[in-house]
Amino acid sequence: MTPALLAVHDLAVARGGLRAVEGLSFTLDRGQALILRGPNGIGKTTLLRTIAGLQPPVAGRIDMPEDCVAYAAHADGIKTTLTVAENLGFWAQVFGGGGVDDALAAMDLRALADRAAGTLSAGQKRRLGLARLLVTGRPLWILDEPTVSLDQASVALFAAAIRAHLASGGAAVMATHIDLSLSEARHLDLTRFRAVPGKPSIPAGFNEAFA
Amino acid sequence: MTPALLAVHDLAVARGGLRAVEGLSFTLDRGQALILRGPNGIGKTTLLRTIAGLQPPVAGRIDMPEDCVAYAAHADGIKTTLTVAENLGFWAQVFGGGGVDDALAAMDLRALADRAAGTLSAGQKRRLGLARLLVTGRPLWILDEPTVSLDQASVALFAAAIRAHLASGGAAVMATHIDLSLSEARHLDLTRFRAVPGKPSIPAGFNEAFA
Amino acid sequence: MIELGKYAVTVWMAYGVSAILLVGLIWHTVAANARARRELKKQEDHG
Amino acid sequence: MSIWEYANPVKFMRVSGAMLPWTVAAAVLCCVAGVVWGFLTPLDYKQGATVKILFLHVPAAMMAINIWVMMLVASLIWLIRRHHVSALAAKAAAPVGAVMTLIALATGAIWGQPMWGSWWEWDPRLTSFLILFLFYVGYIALWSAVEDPDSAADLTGVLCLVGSVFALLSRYAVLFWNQGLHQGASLSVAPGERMSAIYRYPLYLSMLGFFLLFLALLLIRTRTEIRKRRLAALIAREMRT
Amino acid sequence: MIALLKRDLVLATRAGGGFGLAVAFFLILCSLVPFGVGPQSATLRPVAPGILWVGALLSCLLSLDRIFALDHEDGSLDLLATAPIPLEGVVAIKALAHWLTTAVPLIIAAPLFGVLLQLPAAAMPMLVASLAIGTPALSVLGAFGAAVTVGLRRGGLLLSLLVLPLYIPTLIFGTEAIRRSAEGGQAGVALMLLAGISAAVLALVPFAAAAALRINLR
Amino acid sequence: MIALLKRDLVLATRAGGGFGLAVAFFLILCSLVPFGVGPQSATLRPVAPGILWVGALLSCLLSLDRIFALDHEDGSLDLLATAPIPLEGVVAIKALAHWLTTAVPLIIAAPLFGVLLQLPAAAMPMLVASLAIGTPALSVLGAFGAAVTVGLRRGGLLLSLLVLPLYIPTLIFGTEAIRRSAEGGQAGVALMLLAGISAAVLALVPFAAAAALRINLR
Ligand code: HEM
Ligand SMILES: Nc1ncnc2c1ncn2[C@@H]1O[C@H](COP(=O)(O)OP(=O)(O)OP(=O)(O)O)[C@@H](O)[C@H]1O
Ligand SMILES: Nc1ncnc2c1ncn2[C@@H]1O[C@H](COP(=O)(O)OP(=O)(O)OP(=O)(O)O)[C@@H](O)[C@H]1O
Ligand SMILES: [Mg+2]
Ligand SMILES: [Mg+2]
Repeated sequence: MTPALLAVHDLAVARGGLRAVEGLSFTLDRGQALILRGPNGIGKTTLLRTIAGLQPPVAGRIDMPEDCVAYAAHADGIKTTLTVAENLGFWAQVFGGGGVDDALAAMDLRALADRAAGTLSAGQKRRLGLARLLVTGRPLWILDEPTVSLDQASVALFAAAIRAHLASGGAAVMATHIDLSLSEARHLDLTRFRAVPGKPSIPAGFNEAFA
Repeated sequence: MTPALLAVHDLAVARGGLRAVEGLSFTLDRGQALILRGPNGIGKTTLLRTIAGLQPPVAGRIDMPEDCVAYAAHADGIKTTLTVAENLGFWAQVFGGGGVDDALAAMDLRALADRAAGTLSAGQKRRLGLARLLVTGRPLWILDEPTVSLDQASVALFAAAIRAHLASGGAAVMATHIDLSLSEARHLDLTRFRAVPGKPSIPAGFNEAFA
Repeated sequence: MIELGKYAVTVWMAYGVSAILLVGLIWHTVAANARARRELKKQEDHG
Repeated sequence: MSIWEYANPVKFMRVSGAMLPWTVAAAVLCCVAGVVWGFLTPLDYKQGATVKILFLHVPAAMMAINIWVMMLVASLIWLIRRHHVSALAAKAAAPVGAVMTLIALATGAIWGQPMWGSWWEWDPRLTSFLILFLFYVGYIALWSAVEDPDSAADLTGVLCLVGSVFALLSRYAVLFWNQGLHQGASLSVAPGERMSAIYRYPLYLSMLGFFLLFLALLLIRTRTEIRKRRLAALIAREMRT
Repeated sequence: MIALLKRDLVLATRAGGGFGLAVAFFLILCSLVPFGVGPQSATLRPVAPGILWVGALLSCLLSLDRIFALDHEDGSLDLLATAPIPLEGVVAIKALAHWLTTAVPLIIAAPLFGVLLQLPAAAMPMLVASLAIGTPALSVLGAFGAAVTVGLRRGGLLLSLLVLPLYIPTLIFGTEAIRRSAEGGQAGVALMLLAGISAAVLALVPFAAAAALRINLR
Repeated sequence: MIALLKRDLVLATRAGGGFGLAVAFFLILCSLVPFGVGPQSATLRPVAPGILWVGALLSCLLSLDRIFALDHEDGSLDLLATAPIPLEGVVAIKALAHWLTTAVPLIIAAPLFGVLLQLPAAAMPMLVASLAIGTPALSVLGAFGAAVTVGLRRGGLLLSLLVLPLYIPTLIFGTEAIRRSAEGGQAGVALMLLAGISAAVLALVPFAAAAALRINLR
């Protein structure tokens, strides 16, 4: 049996020097998707950034193979003066992957390939941001509100891309407020893991050390 | 009978020197809401900016009383170093309105009133951006994807605010991809009005003049 | 009175400027401390 | 009990609260005594009454340098051991150091007027103090510009590290650039070039006074910072619930 | 309008607002020049008026992009354009706020930097006077440049290119006034011309800036 | 890494990328100085090396905030931090790109501006050499400053405040080398020291910059 791609043990993450979510454990195998839910401000973004390795966890452990995450947030890292194809090509080179053409096709961006990215509409930009995931070749996708600004047709494209990724042995963790009709995904509501204020033994930052 | 708050006659709007939408006419009375729909890139944002007076129409007419629109887009005009209350207070003063407290209450921001706006989560920021509409005192709201990043509870707050606004004689035009469950709103699909490429008599800009 | 000779102005100026700077620093330190103590007390009494 | 225990804010408040009255009393005593004694010293045969400036100028100059070193040590402790109070102490020390630098610069400038005939000369000693002042200003500005306290502590710590190296480098660069007019160090251990005892002892006393003054100010300012942090932390926690 | 001025001043004094940084930059510049030029007062003295004005000008320049760019990025400018304030008023207020937060501290600190550069004491009043009269024009012209470049991401360098040529007359008359009074001569004419430029700029340029803003918002 | 370098260079040469603006700023600065200082070659000649170096330094400075801020704003930096390139490598590449797009054009253009400021012909080779040796350190130190201030909105002025004191040793040795060779003396020692600083900075500072970036991304 293959080990889980991502295993989270008793994790606590903090934002602004205060714990947001704590006591969180889950595992994610290849081929699985996990959807994080919870009200505004509970700490979904913070949790995703921690898993992506952009900030250290306050407590607990995150086990996963090295170099396996691809992160996508609101800001898509799109350079407005480069064309759509150049933008994708750059990330493909950085991650040593390829498949720019396939990614363009998957996100229905072929017709826009030679447009400067700055002249795209909000939804078109978002599609470009998601296409980037396809060229990274990374197995674990970390997605923060991926379908913002997308119309129904594009949401369907996105769901198809996720399914293909899962089918090829990938996995995905995403935060979203709307229904993605990804029936195979597990849901995890963070409300249960909201950090309770108190004096912890290891402060998460200044705000906990002095509270 | 009161005249319509907003009357649009045979409007054409352009983006990047090319028409996006043309031949559009509609009227909006007080107490009505209009939801614009259409696939990504059809020209919803462009149309809303034109109605708000931020860019001139290419053809057609927009009739409405002076100083009656309040515009809200993705960028909410929030100053990260001011507190939530200071941000709202500023806009209230600029628009000569008041009601900062009511606006805070309506968007469930009371508890966050003294927080620096930069430390809000994505959804909390969005709520602040919407609260700004309430303090403008303007009758016509122009909203571009207002519910992005909002959780279900906040979407309900937003719908309640819209209903109250309509009930008090206001009106709203908004673009969105998701269902707001505002049953009283009219829907307008822009797909029918997509501009057909061709040589128009009055070019919308350099791109059309030389096409 | 101590005899300062022709450099009286210079010496007094040096002492004066230093005194102003030091008093300013001390005043700021003490005032900020008092304000912080007051505000913290208010907060702690409330909650 | 190890010394690290004092890094706990509650412990620090208790210990510093007990120390504070004694430190303040000693600082006032030594400062006043040193400066008054210095003021009563006889005139120098060459420099006239201006030697009396020595008892402000030299202690301030020494503290200006030593406070930066103290900030460097505190920053290192924060970066390595993550003791929050240590970072706040570095933050609290910076304005004191900046003012000490200003006093050294101001008294020096005033002294230079009769001695060298101008308020300001680009002498290496003076110039490196000006540079030190710039480093203080940059450090303070960075603390106030970064909102998140954890990031601010980390970033200023790194800046202090890099800044120390470059402050030292600038000192040598400036020496290469201009030879200068300023006095050499006459408090050095080498006998013969020592200044006479009438000036030396009051100087020692006012140096001690300035050090104690710094210590007292540091304690008070660190306590202020702790209170401010605690207030912010309580508000932040209240928000979150 | 008052609300806007008040907000801009508050923003400038809050964390990261940049209040006082212009003075700090000016200080650094005035101390860098001797490092480059050499420490002898014989070389420093003749160039001091010029360096001081060029330094004031550059410090002013560096904070120009803040005038509109921040408000453009976070969407405030769109909202202000639909607010019941004329855009010309917005420009004027923002230029005023820039002047208050950047130029005024600079004017106050200038004599100190004059000392560093060995400017003769006789020229100090003229240094302050010429800066006080000339800097309003710098802020307004800067607001114009900022309005023209507001849509561009990080257009700071382009902004400098556009604005610096516009600053040249102010610079020439400003330094001329200081130089003449440093040499014990009459500086009245230069000062009058400086005042004339400032008055004309204050009266006319806000309209051009508002027009540029409207185009950039489209 | 090559891909990153290539992208940065392409971005710099595209519209609004700022390529060439540094030279233009340098040109304007060098032409402003005679307006401020007076056109006589007797006053210009002694200050020429200093003005040239200070000008180069300021032109360099103005484009520093682009190094990371643009990538931070559009989220590229988050993505680069999760990419299979060490962050130290990212810093080094970005400093290199900054040097190639800002300093190299400046070095090539410098003799021209030397003529404008009446620098003796004998000092020209040393001007080019000292700039070529010193500017890499400026770019790397600038990258450090940019990394420290990247989270701050429009931290440009603070960036200058932090970086300029770090530039002082480079500036001193750079101008000292030109001055000595203009006076016909030996400039070897100054040049060696300049090279030493550059080498040490290139070797060590990227680590500090990467640490600062990590803190700011948190
Ligand atoms: C404006 C700037 C000046 C600065 C920043 C400055 C800085 C310093 C420093 C750092 C020291 C301590 C040196 C040591 O103990 O190793 C010192 C000592 C001293 N300074 Fe200055 N100085 C300035 C101007 C002057 C002037 C104008 C004079 C008088 C002409 C002067 C006279 C002295 C004397 C007599 C000492 C004691 C030297 C000794 O015996 O250690 N300084 N100064
Ligand atoms: N810089 C900051 N300083 C202090 N608190 C912050 C900061 N940034 C965010 N927070 C707080 O941290 C909490 C978690 O924020 P986070 O962005 O992770 O929420 P989220 O679940 O992603 O919310 P949303 O659904 O609105 O995007 C929120 O309560 C937010 O207000
Ligand atoms: N600066 C520009 N230059 C050229 N074309 C542009 C520019 N900005 C936008 N466009 C194009 O104009 C069209 C209309 O864009 P607009 O942003 O109005 O679409 P939208 O309906 O709001 O889409 P979305 O739902 O994705 O937000 C799009 O096809 C877009 O690619
Ligand atoms: Mg979020
Ligand atoms: Mg849109």
